[in-house]
Amino acid sequence: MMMDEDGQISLDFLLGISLFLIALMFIVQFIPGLFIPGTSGEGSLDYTAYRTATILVEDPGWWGNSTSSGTDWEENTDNILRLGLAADDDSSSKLTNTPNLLSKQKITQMMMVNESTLVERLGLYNNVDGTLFSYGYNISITQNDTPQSLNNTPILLGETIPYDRDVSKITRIVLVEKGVEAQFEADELTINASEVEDPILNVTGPLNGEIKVQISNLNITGVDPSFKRLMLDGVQLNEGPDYISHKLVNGTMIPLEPTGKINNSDIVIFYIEPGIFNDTRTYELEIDLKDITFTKSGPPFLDFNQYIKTFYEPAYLTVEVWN
Amino acid sequence: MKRFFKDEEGVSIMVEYVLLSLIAILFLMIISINSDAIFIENANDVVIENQFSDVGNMMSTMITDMYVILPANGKIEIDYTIPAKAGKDDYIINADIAMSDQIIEVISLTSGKKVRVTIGGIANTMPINGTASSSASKHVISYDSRR
Amino acid sequence: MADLKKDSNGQWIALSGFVISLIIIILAVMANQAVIAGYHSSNAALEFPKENIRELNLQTRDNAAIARELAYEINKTSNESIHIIYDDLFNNCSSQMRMLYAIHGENINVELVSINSTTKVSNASEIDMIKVNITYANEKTFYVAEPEIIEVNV
Amino acid sequence: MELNDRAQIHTLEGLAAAILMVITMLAITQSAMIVTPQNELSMIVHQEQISSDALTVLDIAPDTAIQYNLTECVAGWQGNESNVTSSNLETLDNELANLLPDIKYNVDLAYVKDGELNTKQVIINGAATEDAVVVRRLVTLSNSSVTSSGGAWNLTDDELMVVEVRLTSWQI
Repeated sequence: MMMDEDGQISLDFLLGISLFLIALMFIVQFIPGLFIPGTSGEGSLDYTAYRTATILVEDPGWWGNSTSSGTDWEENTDNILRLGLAADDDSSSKLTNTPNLLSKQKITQMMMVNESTLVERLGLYNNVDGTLFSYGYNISITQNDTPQSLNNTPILLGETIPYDRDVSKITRIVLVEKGVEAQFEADELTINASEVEDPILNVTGPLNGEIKVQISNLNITGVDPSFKRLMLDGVQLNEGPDYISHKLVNGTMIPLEPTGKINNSDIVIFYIEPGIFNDTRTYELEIDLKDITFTKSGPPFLDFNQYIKTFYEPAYLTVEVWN
Repeated sequence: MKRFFKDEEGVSIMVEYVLLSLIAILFLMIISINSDAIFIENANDVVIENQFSDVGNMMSTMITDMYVILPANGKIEIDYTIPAKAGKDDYIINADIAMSDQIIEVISLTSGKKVRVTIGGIANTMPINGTASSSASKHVISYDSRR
Repeated sequence: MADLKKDSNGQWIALSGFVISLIIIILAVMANQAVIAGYHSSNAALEFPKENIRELNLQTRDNAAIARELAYEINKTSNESIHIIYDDLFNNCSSQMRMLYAIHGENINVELVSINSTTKVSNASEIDMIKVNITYANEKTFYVAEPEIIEVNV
Repeated sequence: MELNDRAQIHTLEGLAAAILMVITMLAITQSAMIVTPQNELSMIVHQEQISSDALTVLDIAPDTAIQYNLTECVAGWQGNESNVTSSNLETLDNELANLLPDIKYNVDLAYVKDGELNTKQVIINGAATEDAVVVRRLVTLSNSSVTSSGGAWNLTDDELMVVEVRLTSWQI
């Protein structure tokens, strides 16, 4: 009777369920964390990125040794205690009144800080029982999705972002110092008496960073008021690689074509690329215009450096961290 | 009665029942012996680690955010809430080693398990110290420039 | 039982029922834990009114500078002392800020302490250093700066 | 109990089912879906941070950074409330759109006039979603800043007005 084949189905079931239960227990026991989502690292990385970005953007940093300290760590790079990029006009107080406004010198110095100092000062590591494991990180300042350059080096720190890993990312909007700018009224500009359409500026180098020249209230005297070229010490600069010209018409920027007419309400703007005024000497920058005249004659020509102000542009600071 | 012993109709059911019960009992025994390890300890460990790192990150983030607005003369006080237990452990938050190591530690009182969270260089400028126990009824971080 | 032993199909139904209920239980447990993970650190960042406190401080600085400029202007045509004019302007700004913060359940107070670095009560036309007491309180946070020193003669 | 080769298919079926179940469970437990609640919170943190950055940057911008800073934008307000199709602070709208790509936002102004609190909608880009965040920033206007920006705040010469710029933003 026991050999009745009907019963085997039940035995199969018994065998099956015991096998299954054994397999299940095996899996549960040998893969810890299987039934708990996420690992502890993931959540903490979001806030590691958050804190790093907060310190970089909202804090001017700190340096100190036994005798003195301050926020001007960019000038005391041997004793950096904390890295922060916010510009600060009073280096003795700990905070800045201009969060989100980044100092160029601080960014330059941060690029030169060595890897281990950077990781340690920004807290980009995990401390497991006293042993340090540094996180992978990538810090960049971008405009229109391209890294900003500073002295011809892109502002980009850390490693390339792995695509096979979860990356915690935070983006902050900041203002970065791009270079210097000077705004002129047309009647302030000086000319050589013989060439009334070509104002000349004396520019004293070295000036690194971008240079923005802005001229308003132009005096139109002919039928084809237009821009011809920029000359540096008698040598023509190239539109494109050396500079870009624009006119500002009612608040909108329009590229300044050589044939395009300039109205007297327009503001003419030149962006001169970094590296043109690199040497320590005085350059003569000549702006060749047509049918636009100036009255004040030199030499001495107008000193560009007396008019300069730092100029900033919005950019994105991105911090990415991974395990 | 004789008929009762001779009748073999129910045997296979009987055997099946016995076997099934045996397996079920065996399974129950294994589970009950290991249940603590499988379902509580492992899970507890992961939960503790998650919670500790959460709490540690909360402290560190709060201190960072607080630091960037510290008044030159004045004070800040922040009330915060943390879970009284992580998993089934009481724990303490220890910030006393922040000055030297730039870390905040969250330690379990029962198992000694700990998670450390970094604070990016703030402790150099602002002295950070103190411990907080999860079972306390009120938790405050305070900073006073005049002390 | 007698039917079951002959029918090999139903067993799988029973087994899958068992497995599915197991999975549901596990999922429920996991969903609960997932909500917990990262909750406190997110709250720290969301609840702490960092920007509001900083804005209170920075806007007070702005107000101090704007009020100074306007006080000089008004003083030219008014026979009030510049000290009183400045006081009025600044306190007016402060009470407006107080109302604007109050809608968000935040209780603030900005109080002018002194407007000059050299003499305590100033009738002098030179306003250089302004001291104010700033307090901020919401349910969880208390901030006080007393005094906050603002240099305005720049 | 004698061995026979019947019912073999059941064993295979059992094996297949077991594998299927293990795979299902692995798929469920390893999927990112489960950690979503946490990511959602940190998304909101990020959202709030970047929105407040946008206002901060506009507010602190020196003359040489952005053409019209927050104060100038607000000072130029003509006093009209916005409806769904038009925004009344176009410069501010453009600047915010530049700074916050992929983010939609509405802007309200709140101010105290004659002891009364006024709230006006000035930029409307849609209905805010449930996870929208609100950030705010204050600007102080005087008659001279209003006049130079061509606004219609109607301030007297000895009056200062504190205006709250309230930005409600959400992810598209």
